[in-house]
Amino acid sequence: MEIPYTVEERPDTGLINSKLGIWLFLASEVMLFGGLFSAYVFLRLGAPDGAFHEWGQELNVPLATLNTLILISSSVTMVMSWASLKMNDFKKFKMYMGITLLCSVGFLVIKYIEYTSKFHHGIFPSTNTFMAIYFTLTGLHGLHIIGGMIVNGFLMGPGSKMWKTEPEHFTNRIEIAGLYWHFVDLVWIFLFPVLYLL
Amino acid sequence: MSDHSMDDIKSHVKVYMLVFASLAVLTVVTVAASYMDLSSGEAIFLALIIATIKGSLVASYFMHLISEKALITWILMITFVFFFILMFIPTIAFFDWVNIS
Amino acid sequence: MAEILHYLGLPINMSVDGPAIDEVIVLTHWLMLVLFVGWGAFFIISLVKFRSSKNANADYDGVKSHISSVLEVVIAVIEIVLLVGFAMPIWASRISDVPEANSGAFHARIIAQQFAWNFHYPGDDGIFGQTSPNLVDEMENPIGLNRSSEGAADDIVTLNQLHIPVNTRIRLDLTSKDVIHSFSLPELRVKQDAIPGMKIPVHFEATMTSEEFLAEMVGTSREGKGLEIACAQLCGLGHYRMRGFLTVHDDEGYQAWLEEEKLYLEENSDDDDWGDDDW
Amino acid sequence: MDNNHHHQEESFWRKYIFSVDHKIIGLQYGVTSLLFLLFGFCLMMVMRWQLAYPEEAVPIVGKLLGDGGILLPEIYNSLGAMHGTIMIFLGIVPLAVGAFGNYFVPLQIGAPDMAFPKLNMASYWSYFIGGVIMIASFFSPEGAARSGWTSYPPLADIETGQTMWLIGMVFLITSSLLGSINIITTVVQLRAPGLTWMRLPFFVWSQFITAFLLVMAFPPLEAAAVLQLMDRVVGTSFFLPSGLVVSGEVLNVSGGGSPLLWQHLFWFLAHPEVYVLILPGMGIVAEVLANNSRKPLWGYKSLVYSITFLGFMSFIVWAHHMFITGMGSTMSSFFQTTTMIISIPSIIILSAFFITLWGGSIRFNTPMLFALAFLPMFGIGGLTGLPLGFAAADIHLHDTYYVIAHFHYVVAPGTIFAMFAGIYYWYPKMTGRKMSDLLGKLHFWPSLIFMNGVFMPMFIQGLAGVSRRLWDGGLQYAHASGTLQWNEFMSISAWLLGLAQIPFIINIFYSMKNGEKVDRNPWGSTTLEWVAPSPPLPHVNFDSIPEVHRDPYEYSIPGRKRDFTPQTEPKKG
Ligand code: HEA
Ligand code: HEA
Ligand code: CUA
Ligand SMILES: [Cu+2]
Repeated sequence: MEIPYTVEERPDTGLINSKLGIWLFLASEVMLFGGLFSAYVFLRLGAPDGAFHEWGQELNVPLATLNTLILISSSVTMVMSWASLKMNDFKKFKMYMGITLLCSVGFLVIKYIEYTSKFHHGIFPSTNTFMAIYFTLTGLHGLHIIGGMIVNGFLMGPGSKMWKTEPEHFTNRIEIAGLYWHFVDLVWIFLFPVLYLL
Repeated sequence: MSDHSMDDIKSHVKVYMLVFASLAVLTVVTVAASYMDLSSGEAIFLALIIATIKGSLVASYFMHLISEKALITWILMITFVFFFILMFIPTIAFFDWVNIS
Repeated sequence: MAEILHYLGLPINMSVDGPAIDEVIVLTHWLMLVLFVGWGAFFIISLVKFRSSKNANADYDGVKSHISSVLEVVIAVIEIVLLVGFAMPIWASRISDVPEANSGAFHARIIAQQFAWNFHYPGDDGIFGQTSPNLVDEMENPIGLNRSSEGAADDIVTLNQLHIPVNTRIRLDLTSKDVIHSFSLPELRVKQDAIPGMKIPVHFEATMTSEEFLAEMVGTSREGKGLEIACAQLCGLGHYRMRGFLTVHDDEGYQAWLEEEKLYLEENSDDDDWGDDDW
Repeated sequence: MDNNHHHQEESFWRKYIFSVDHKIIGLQYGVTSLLFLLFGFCLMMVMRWQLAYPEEAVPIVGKLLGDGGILLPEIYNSLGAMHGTIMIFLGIVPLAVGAFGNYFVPLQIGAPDMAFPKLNMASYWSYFIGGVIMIASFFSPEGAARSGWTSYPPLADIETGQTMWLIGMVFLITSSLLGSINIITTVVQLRAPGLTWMRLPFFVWSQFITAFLLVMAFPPLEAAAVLQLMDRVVGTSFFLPSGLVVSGEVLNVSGGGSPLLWQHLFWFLAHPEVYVLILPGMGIVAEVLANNSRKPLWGYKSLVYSITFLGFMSFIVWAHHMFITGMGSTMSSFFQTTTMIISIPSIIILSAFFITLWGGSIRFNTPMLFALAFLPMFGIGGLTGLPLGFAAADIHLHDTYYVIAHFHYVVAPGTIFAMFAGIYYWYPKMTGRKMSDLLGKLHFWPSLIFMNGVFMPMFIQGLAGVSRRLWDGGLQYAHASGTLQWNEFMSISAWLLGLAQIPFIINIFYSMKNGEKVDRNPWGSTTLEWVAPSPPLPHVNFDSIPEVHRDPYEYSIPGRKRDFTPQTEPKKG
């Protein structure tokens, strides 16, 4: 007996299993980052007045702005790749997915540049509490990016075979992966001002 | 969302592009605002407002929350209640401490 | 109930604020006892009365009345009364009635460390000298007191020995050098964490001197054992032996102790600047 | 031949080791967590030796400890921290949620499996890895964690052994998250036709709420664990304020952190966590009580509302563990009030259980005995939570053995008894055989007596003000002197409690082969798991997906021959 509602929606909830599952997962992610943001607020309050702002001046705002734009773009291409599947255009799906992956690589490269330039200037997580939370938050976010890349890479490569056999199931998978990816983008949308601009 | 017709999707795509544009603009706005001479309270308020708008755009359109099933909305609402509890109660506690100096 | 609890181990109280705390404990235990006995009786009766060998057929509907809801409301009301009438005011007094510095109340600092209590008295001038982590020397200067800072010359620092006068408001400011400790005086119903990076005041007033306490203890298992300071928070491998000693003096006794310490301080002022008669 | 053999080999792995069948995973969880429970208990039996006979060489395992067999203070702290961690995160939670939740939620809702079988397997293996790391930490050069299960910094930041604990915790948290996402999705999506929310067995409700608690509360601890790991490994100061002097040396860190931040994040998890420990237990007790009093559960709806409300409230009481950290009046009033509010749904639930008994036809078989004993034991534990919840009383009782006694009454004779009840009750479903009732009673009575022997005197020590986590059990302290004679008594009770588990262990193995063979529904139960074959069919559970027509506990409907009416029985006109 197959597990029901993997592809078609359950009538009374209107959902497929994986949709509910991913949203629950995202809810837990909200709480994970909630814990970290809460730590940020707590440490900021405990630091001397204006210290967080001052320490934050070390960060590279133009690079981070660029990264924000890159991540937003990748979110759009991600949703476009899903829309392409909906329109039965597998080629376009591959293209958009490819761009999404490229964007994520770009994001990580820029992050790498940012990190190394900090290290060159003798700035480490242990320098002060701002840098500590900065590296923790962006590092954890970076791990989420890498996780997303693995999933997206799989869905673009070996996983896409499913399109031939079960197109609908595959489209759903892309939607789920997309939800995760947009969430990672969403986290960054908050990280960016909180860390770089305030 | 298996019940979408082709045209539906096409109109969605337009929306995605609009959202993309607004996100880009808002990013520039928030960076620009940070170079303005605001008091730290105002700056925080403004930056968080903009981030919230951007976040809601992503959530509503890219993540289709705007047309999502009630159950999911409920789960998220509960999550946000807990999120705010987690954010604010420690903060209030931070001030409500017998820590005289 | 108070007697029962004392019989069960609750130490006698020798603090002005203690009776209020004991009262909450006692009233809550009454509530608990009534609930436990009430439900317990119902429980036993049900088990005996409705065992299958006696009652072969169960009653589908069971209890129809909703007295239990009334009961739950009553419990809620009692809890509210305990909360608003007792627990909250006690806490408010604990937080807000901290005596001001230099208001005539006894005032000292406690700097906890692994695994000892350092007490810092301001001396006659009532001013605590500056301390700094960089000056800390475990043998010579455990709290890092800067003897040349304002008001520091006459400061008294003791190790594991807290001496306080009876019938006086005592204010102690707690902090810690390393990890979290908890300053606990069971007989005075005082307990407060000492947290590094924070300075937290506690205040209390003893109603008995150590001598009177010892007299009271004659004939019990505590006979001959004085007042102690316990550490209530796990602070490492020496947590179990992080014991301090509390001496409550009458006024003359306290003055005499102070004089002794001052003398000690003068004698040792060049090499050893902390005095402790029991060391 | 060779080929065939190879094939079988593979299917064994697929079937029993990397299985995706919720029943096998449930059993894996069950066996692993029972072993951990036993191990955690063994740690405590060693510790109780030191408490009873301070500084005397520990018999039997003393050789492992070195130093002439004396349990050193640092080892005592390690064992204590690991006892707490293992019991909670590796014992009860996996047993209650991983084993019982996994096995019986799909069965009780008439589903063929969990919604995400592969995730389910990942959840088990993540748990397993976390457990291995925790055990391995004993043998690492640094030793196991020794800062209490609460791991308060700065102590936890500077003590040895904590790093492995933190890494282990990250795996355990991941495992619980995957498991609970699975359970929620399963309950929402895979309920059998006709099984509406208000027809769910109470056990399913309890698992559903528990899963929500895990999903929402665990991530902040994960965040906190990451921060503490950063403190330890990278040298940050999230939890370290400036100017720390550790053994005479100024600590070389940037400072600026806050020890209280950890406490907030930790208890934000750990309070909901304690309800994670109790709710599944209540669910099991509800099943067993209804079944063996042959009556519908009294006040089903109010039970459901109470447990939901309880779940919600459990997120806003956490700072009642922090009263003594110097909390101001506003915060303490808030948290005292919420703590009192949360006691009301517990009282409602317990009352409903008691009232269920009234008018029943009560059968005293082994599962029922454990379920019945749960009630007063949880009652004692819960009621003694009340004085702790009043900040004023907590001044005297905080961090004393009173707290230890409070929560052990809830988790040991409380939850563990509920788990035993569940095992005895559902064993026939898992194996097709009943457990021996005689051995069961031999297990029950001594367990009940010795549990109380261990924990009741702790209230006395607590009232006297004896601190917890003392290596010598308070030998140093004058205020403890009047209560020290109990230490030996408690320790002996604990060891006898250990002996009392032998009939249980024998019973489990003995009954697998020799237990009385039973058909699908040996207890005359109404819920769906009893419609399936015993044991249920691999991967599909049921012969065909059942259809539900009734409420969960239709026992003794007037005018019927049988005193139970399964949920699948259609209502006729
Ligand atoms: C399963 C676990 C569990 C449960 C259910 C509870 C339930 C409760 N707990 Fe407990 N608690 C713990 C586990 C648990 N606790 C642990 C592990 C700690 C210590 C952690 C540590 O520091 O290491 C702790 C510590 C703890 C503290 C902190 C103490 C301190 O450190 O100073 C407080 C304070 O408010 C508290 C309060 C409560 C309250 C008010 C409830 C209420 O929810 C209880 C409500 C229940 C009732 C009111 C009972 C109702 C029953 C009846 C009315 C019937 C009775 C009659 C008969 C049976 C005949 N608990
Ligand atoms: C779920 C949680 C849980 C459980 C069940 C227990 C169970 C027990 N605990 Fe524990 N305990 C804690 C959680 C728990 N504890 C925590 C969190 C602390 C605080 C730690 C800290 O300070 O940081 C603590 C601390 C603690 C202390 C205080 C130590 C100190 O402060 O110095 C003591 C002292 O006696 C103690 C004793 C016991 C005993 C005798 C049991 C007994 O009830 C054990 C009963 C166990 C069984 C009966 C095992 C049953 C299993 C089987 C029979 C397996 C069969 C196996 C197969 C068939 C394969 N515990
Ligand atoms: Cu200091 Cu325990
Ligand atoms: Cu709690």
